[in-house]
Amino acid sequence: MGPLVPLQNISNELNLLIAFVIGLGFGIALEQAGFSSSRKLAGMFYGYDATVLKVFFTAAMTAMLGLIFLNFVGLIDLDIVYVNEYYVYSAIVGGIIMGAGFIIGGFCPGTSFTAAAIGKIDAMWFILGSMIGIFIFGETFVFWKDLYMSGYQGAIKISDVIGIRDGYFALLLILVATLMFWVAEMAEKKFKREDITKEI
Amino acid sequence: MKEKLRQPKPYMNPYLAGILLGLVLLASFYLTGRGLGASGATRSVVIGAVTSITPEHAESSGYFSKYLGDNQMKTWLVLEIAGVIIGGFLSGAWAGRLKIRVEHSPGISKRKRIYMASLGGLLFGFGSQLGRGCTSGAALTGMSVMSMAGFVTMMAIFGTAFVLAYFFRKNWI
Amino acid sequence: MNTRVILSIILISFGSIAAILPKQKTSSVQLDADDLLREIRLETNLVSTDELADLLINLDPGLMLIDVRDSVAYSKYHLPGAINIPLNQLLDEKWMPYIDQVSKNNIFYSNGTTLSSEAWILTRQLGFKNNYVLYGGLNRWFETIIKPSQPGSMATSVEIDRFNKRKAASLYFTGSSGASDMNSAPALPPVPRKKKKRVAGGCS
Amino acid sequence: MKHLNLLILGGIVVILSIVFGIATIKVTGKYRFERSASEMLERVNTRSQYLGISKAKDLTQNDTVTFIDIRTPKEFDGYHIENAQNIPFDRLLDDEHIEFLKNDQMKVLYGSTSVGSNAAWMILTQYGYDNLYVLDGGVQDWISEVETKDIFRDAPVTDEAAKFKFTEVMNPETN
Repeated sequence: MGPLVPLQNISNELNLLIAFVIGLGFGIALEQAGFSSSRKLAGMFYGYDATVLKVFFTAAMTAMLGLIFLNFVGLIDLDIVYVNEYYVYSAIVGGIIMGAGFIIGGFCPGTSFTAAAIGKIDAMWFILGSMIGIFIFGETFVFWKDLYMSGYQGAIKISDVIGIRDGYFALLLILVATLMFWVAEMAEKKFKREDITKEI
Repeated sequence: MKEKLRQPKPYMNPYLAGILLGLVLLASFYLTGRGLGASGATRSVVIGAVTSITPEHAESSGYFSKYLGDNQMKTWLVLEIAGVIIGGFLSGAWAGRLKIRVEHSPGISKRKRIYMASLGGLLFGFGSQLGRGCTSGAALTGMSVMSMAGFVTMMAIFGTAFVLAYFFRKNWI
Repeated sequence: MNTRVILSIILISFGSIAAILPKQKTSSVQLDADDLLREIRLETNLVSTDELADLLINLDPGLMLIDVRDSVAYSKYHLPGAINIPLNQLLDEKWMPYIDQVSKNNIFYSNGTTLSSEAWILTRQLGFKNNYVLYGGLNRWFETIIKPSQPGSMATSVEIDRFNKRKAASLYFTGSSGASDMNSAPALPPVPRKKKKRVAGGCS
Repeated sequence: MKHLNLLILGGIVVILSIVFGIATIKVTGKYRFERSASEMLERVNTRSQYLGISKAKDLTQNDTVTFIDIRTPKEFDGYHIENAQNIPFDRLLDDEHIEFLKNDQMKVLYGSTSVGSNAAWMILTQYGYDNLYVLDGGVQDWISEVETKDIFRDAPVTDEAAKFKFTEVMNPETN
């Protein structure tokens, strides 16, 4: 009966080993998908390569459906699985700053580690930059403290907010994603950039 | 023939890579009950450094003191990111993409690319602490458990990136 | 038929199945019948009157006595420091933080062992931890601690030693100090903080 | 196209794992309780499951009623109520007894004390069985009441009856 670590009280060392193995899978999946190239990542915002959109939403849907089926057959207890806590203002403002960081830097933390692993020096600078950014946040925390803590809504789910069942939301997301995939593939043809896609 | 060998293998089909990533995420939920993460690991490294250099300062600062408990380098996310680095390296080696270089669009110089990358990193580091997670921690993990926080963070990240894309097009295309 | 179309077909079919699936309320914490049967047979939940006497004399901070009899019997007499949760109110919302917590060791007691073991079975089946039963209840508490019976002349040193301990305990509990705080119902202790069941995670 | 069959292979693996999940859950979920804890609490509060020794005495002649002794076979051979059936406590959920426990015959559980049989009654009733009763008092009370003195008490021998006047005993003056 999952999740195993909290329920079968697995030792901390084994939990850290699991973290490492999951990290391996995460790294391989990211690198194989091409996320180790910032130009491929940026392709989504300029149309010529919508890999980010395809991989991101397929992964989210696979995991979501997986959780629903595992829950249905009673192999996982969703009351224990972590759901991010929703702080309205800090999620939005944080997301905006991260969005800017994404388009300027070309990476996100996970992909920057993968890119650095295969020798991308700009990714290493990105990691260094993110460390400085975290340090600055820590130092100036007193200014953002109330923004950081305000608008607490608890770990609410989208299906609760909209008021539909989890299964319905999954289907809704799949339909929306299928539409987005189709549009993305159209955009890839329209904004074709042979010179870039050939190189990366 | 040697030239053929040098040619790096093509990237995996994005949908298949998405399913692979989804299954890794699902395995993480089933085994540990928590999703993936990345910015948390960077924070642990920063805190580990701050506490080792100036322990008193770490206690005094409001934000870092929250995480002072256990040894920061032996936390779940740091081990996970160690796995990501080695996994990325293995996959890069297998596909022949290992090469020390600065990847930048022909339109800009290496130096400018490195400035941009560090600035982007700085913004991302700062934003990930404020938003309590990055694209993998908050957005991807959040979306798969249908959390509102994940959905809003993802919309904010991709939305802002799309909006600002026009202003930074010189860096990419 | 490129991969996008195939993938969409697979996802939509799984998605439509997922849409009709009922959300399984699998509270993994609840015990099944065979787990409960095994735990009862092991009798690890029974606390003897001697053990309770030691705990009370040493003022064990982790101890929480819960009287499951009705409030009338409780007001007439209850063990020192015991709070009253009548059995019929056991699963009320207001008592949840007391019977579903991990900071204290609860000992259910009643006149005998029947009511207290019923309370224990119900809480254990819901997966609550740290609950125990006073074996023999107040009847046995009185037979052994308050009015210990003189061991026979052939008694072994162990029995004599135990009798003396019980005699001392009896003085402790029935002495003037013991009797006075007996009937003053103790103020309800602070609500123990319930451990958050959800796993910590994410990057926060 | 190479990736295509990989994708199909992945799909098959996912379907297989779900089927496997359903198969395992059918086996592991076998002992899940049917009745909720609050439902059980209401039943317990009625105390309707208890059967006094006097009423039980008459039922021993009635063959539509079966007594179930939950003690160990050794204790059962030592002494047991006539034509009682022996199902030791940890064998109660075994498959061989499912049919017997399911039939709508009236069944009375008893053990060395009423605590054990009461626990058995709670588990079996919450698990889904019905018309089960608990002999109030254990084998000792049965022997002393029925076998030797041959008198039939009406008042139940429940171990919840207070044997002491707790309040008087506590006051130092009367000690």
